[in-house]
Amino acid sequence: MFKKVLIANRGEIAVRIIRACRELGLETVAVFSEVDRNALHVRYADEAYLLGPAPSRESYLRADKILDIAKKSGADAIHPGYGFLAEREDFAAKCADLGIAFIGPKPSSIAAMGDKGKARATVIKAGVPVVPGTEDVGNMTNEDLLKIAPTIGFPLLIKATAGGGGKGMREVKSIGEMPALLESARREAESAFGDGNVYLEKLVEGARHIEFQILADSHGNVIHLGERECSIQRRHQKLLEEAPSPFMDEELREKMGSVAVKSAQAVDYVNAGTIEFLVDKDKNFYFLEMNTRLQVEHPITEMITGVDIVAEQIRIARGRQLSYTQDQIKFNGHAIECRVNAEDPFNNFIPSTGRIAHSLLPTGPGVRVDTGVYPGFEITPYYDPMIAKLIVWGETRAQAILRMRRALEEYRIVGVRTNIPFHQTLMDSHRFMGGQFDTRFVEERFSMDTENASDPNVEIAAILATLVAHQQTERSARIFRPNERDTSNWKWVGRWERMHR
Amino acid sequence: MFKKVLIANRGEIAVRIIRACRELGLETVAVFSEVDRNALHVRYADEAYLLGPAPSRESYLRADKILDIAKKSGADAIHPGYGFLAEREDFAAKCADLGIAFIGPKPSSIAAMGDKGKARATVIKAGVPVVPGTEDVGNMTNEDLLKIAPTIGFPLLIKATAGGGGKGMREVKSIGEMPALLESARREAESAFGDGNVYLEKLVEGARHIEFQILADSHGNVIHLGERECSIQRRHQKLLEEAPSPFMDEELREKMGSVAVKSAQAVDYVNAGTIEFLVDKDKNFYFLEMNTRLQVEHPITEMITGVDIVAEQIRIARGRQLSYTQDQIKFNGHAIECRVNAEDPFNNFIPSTGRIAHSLLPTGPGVRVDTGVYPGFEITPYYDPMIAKLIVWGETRAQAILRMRRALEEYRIVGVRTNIPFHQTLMDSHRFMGGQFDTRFVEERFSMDTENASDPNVEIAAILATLVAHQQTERSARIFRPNERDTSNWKWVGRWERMHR
Amino acid sequence: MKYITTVDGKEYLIEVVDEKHIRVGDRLLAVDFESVNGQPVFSVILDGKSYESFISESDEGWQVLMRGKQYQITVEDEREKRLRAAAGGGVAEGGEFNLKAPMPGLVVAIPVSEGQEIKKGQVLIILESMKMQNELKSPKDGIAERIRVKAGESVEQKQALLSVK
Amino acid sequence: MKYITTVDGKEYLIEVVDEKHIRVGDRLLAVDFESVNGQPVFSVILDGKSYESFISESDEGWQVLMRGKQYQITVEDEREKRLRAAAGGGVAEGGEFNLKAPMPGLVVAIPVSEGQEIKKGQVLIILESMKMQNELKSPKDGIAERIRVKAGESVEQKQALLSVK
Repeated sequence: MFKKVLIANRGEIAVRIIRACRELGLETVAVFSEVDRNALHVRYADEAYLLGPAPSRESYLRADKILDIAKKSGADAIHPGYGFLAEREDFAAKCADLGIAFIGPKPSSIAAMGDKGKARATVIKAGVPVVPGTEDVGNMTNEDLLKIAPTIGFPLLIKATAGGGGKGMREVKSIGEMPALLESARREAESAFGDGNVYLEKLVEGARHIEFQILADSHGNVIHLGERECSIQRRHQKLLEEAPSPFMDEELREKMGSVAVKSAQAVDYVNAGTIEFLVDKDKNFYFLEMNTRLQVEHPITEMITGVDIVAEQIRIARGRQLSYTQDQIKFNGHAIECRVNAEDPFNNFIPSTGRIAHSLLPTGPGVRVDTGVYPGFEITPYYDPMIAKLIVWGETRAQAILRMRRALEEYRIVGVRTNIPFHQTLMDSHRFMGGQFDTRFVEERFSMDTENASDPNVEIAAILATLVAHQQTERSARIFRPNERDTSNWKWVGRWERMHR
Repeated sequence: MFKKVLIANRGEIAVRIIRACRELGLETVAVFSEVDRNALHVRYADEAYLLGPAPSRESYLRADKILDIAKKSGADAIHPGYGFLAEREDFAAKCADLGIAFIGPKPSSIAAMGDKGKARATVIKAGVPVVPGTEDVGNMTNEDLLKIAPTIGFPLLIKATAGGGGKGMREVKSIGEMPALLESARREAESAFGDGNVYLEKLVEGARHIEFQILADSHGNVIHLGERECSIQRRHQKLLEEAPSPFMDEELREKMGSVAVKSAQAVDYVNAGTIEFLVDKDKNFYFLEMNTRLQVEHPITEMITGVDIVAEQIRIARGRQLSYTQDQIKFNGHAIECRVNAEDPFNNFIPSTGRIAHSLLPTGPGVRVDTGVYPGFEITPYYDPMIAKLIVWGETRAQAILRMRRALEEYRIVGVRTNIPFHQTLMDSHRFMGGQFDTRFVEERFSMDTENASDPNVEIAAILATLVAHQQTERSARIFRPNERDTSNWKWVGRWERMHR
Repeated sequence: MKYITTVDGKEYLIEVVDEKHIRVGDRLLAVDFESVNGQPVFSVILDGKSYESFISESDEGWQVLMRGKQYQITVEDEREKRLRAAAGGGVAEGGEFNLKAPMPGLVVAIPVSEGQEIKKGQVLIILESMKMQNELKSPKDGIAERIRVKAGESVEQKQALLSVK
Repeated sequence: MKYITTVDGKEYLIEVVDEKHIRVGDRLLAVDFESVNGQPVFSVILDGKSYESFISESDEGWQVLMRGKQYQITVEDEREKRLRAAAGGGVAEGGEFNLKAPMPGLVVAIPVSEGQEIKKGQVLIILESMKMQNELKSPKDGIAERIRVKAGESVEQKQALLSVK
């Protein structure tokens, strides 16, 4: 039974894992890049070691250095979080070689599910329905793909075989635009995963993205913790998830849940994993892929089941039986997660960097925030733009939406732009409230543009801007009369500085 | 059905109530004193009105002004929170006269329970056991009390008839010290409640303070939401509460719960209230008092039952039926609340004031923080020292304790001293972990003193102090070479300021 | 002081009467205005209504972010307004487009070359930041000029990248 | 720079070797030391172990608050130590006790008068702050002197209240 866990990750998920370890009495080892010296996971861990410069491939992707640190610090387990090394078969295998418990699935399961082509083949054999597409494994040339494309039919998707999180994914409407899109997909996949291989998949229209959380122990027990609705996406990146799905019924849940369990069993799966499905409007469902790791959106499942998924992962990795049988999993209420990204929703969602100057977290009943940032922390361009997850629970979906609205309104982050206003607009959308959306909703039927004509706050905004402009004018007028030290020392020094720089 | 709620309170409870209103789609009106202009409840409410200068009796206790503001703003309901006007019969009555819904019990119930003497008499009639003490109602002279004291027996308690929260309460060990203690109890009661009347009560030794949460609607339905263990106190002020009580068994819960319901029914109670009991080591229990308002520690009950007590209060005040029957109330897991006070646990718990310079809230699974402060906010000496409530939930009591430990360790507040280290020491106490404590535990069998001999962190602390001292020496040496502007602008201006003041 | 404040073409006449009062059109309003903790977050109580907003200045004027909506606002005092009117009014349209890096990042590719004809919406530069590849497009037709960066180069926020004339 | 650092009578010899190293006794340790956001909160990584602590200076030296415990620490460099030793060593004991207000508040009562004999633990002043009445007691026997406040008066933090000689 291991006692010290190295967390091979950063940001909110590293903090989340440290918390679970601490609550289980396990020691924790953080690793960090040069720009992350003051990151929360470094501050919270029992030990912390520098990996290298900021770029991931010189720090968080350096499996060799991470394993050295594990040895040096005496860590006898590694939790990879998500992203970075989480789905790297070779890394999991090396851990095993060194006698370090990898808190995740066996290398063979990662391999079987990690290559999307192989994964499809495996689950097809187990009788699980898949989206029509290229069945061949990797290494297909552009010529091959262009030849096969018309047999699958348009629109279709180019997807990275090593992929995840929408990276290297492109939608193709016609054969004409396909060559250019193949190029850019391969380039992005190469840069993100070091592997430019892609495959094709039919685009299921009006589809929902619904996934099932799986837990499997090394004693052959496999259970599912119900579904998560993840159709609110932009550029194939999830933005909001909820559990349960407003689209789900008890019969479909049971059917998909048992297929999910079957998929996991098909690769002898152990630990936590997620089976992603596409569900069309007639409730036909297709296996999409399996994520062989902890998922960003795991907290919403925790909120409605009461299961601590990270604690359960650790338990499984220690060789223990699952704490729950399928019968003991009960769903209570409704949970929603908004991913708070450092990006400007009013300016084409471009990433935003800078130092967090001020932050006020929403708190109170039914609200959970998972974050790795705090006032004074610098958001750099090197990593994922997600800086926090805002999760709420309510007795019903309507209550959860109302609670999310008030939590979003309370959340203040100054120093970087965030997509909080996007989520606020979404919470006010009638289609979202009515549960009427699919994976194309945000891109095709949603807009941040507000109709000012009927907005009673336009005048208020005009007044506020005027007051700030007026204050600024007054202040600059006063700068030239420094003897009137009528304001606080602090302000005065501020002015002094402005005059002299 | 009212639509706009005035919150006649400040701090975390005003924020808590605003949140509930917002989630129910109700408009909110805040009131504030001059020092609270930037308080969170002012920032979060839809409307906000100045009451007057900082001292409570010129602001939050000014019932007349608050009612004027209600009329002016069109608020058709008032939530009093706890403290201030929450248990003032006359205020509740005036609301009724003006057609404003008072979100709390009827004036007659407040009156019946507000005077502790009357309350005892009322529940005795209903067959509820009480602690032996003076049965007379108010206005007893010191001579009367000194005469009766020996018949009750020592040790005994002097308590304020208008009291609550331990104010005006004194413990008397012998007749000799009683005159002086009567004086100081009356003085404190006079100052806190404008009423210097006191009464006597036998001190039950080895007692636990256990209370039951009651909900009653105007249709005659009364239910209880189980108990809260509140024995961790200092100077009769609760510091930590948990639910369920580790001392409770199912049989006792049912017995006490039905007595609690009976006590509420004895005064025709409507809305949320709490029946406080003393329970001796043999599980005999005695009615202590009823708090006819929302309780500070209500969140722990919310965590284990899933009931939103403030939302339920509003529902009741709107004349609706309770959302739950007694059978539907299920208890799930264990919750603990630590009251975070601005006071120095290493210096006799003296209050601490100042500006919050930095704050980092614990978050993540199972953690809830209810607070009214934020970085930049000034803690003034005018009000209660409680600045936040840290609440955790765990599947078991042990898990909740471990989670509270990690949450306390994460919590950073810079600018005022807090009692967080007290709670950390408590979480490490074997007696607390074993559930072996009574209301005297903190004062008599608990110490903040650490044994440094066996503490591996002494050397670390020595190193840290040395590094800070060294840095300071280096910095002051550099002040006299201001041309070397080798550090950030900000630091440089800071030094400039130090040189010139 | 009197201001002419414009949101989406609609003008508001706002007079700051004194520290506690403003006049909007002909309505006099009580105002209590505070910045929160020295941040560009402002709390205002206007005749009892409480609002909070994040306000920043950009080249185009003031941006007010409030309750999930963003407003683009220009504030001019009477003198400025007169001056602008005298100068003929209106902001210059068309002209050159100078592409600046919207965030720090790595230039992945520059699919255009100097002198090339550009269509509105055409990708000018692909910039990688926060693990995402961002396509920076031209807002107008024109000719690509003054390409100042190379693929593989790191750029700072607001760094000039190229122009479309 | 070498320091003699004392906690509860125990001395530690700590040398700051350079920006990245310290020597404690004869052990050389790698140190990475940062203040968090310019606050008196310090993060230190000592040979891989990560600690965080709130550190403040008081009249009695340094207060280090770490993992729920508080340490009272004095740090002297070699020169200071020599000077103190030459001066005869030891901090002056006994002497006068000057009661200062530990927090801002309202003086409720002063149950002693000038010239009165005081026992250790006797209540000198009752101060109300944050709705609580706080009894300020004498840490020593002596005579009450220089009572500078009256009942009903508001006092600032650290304001001198009275002395016990």
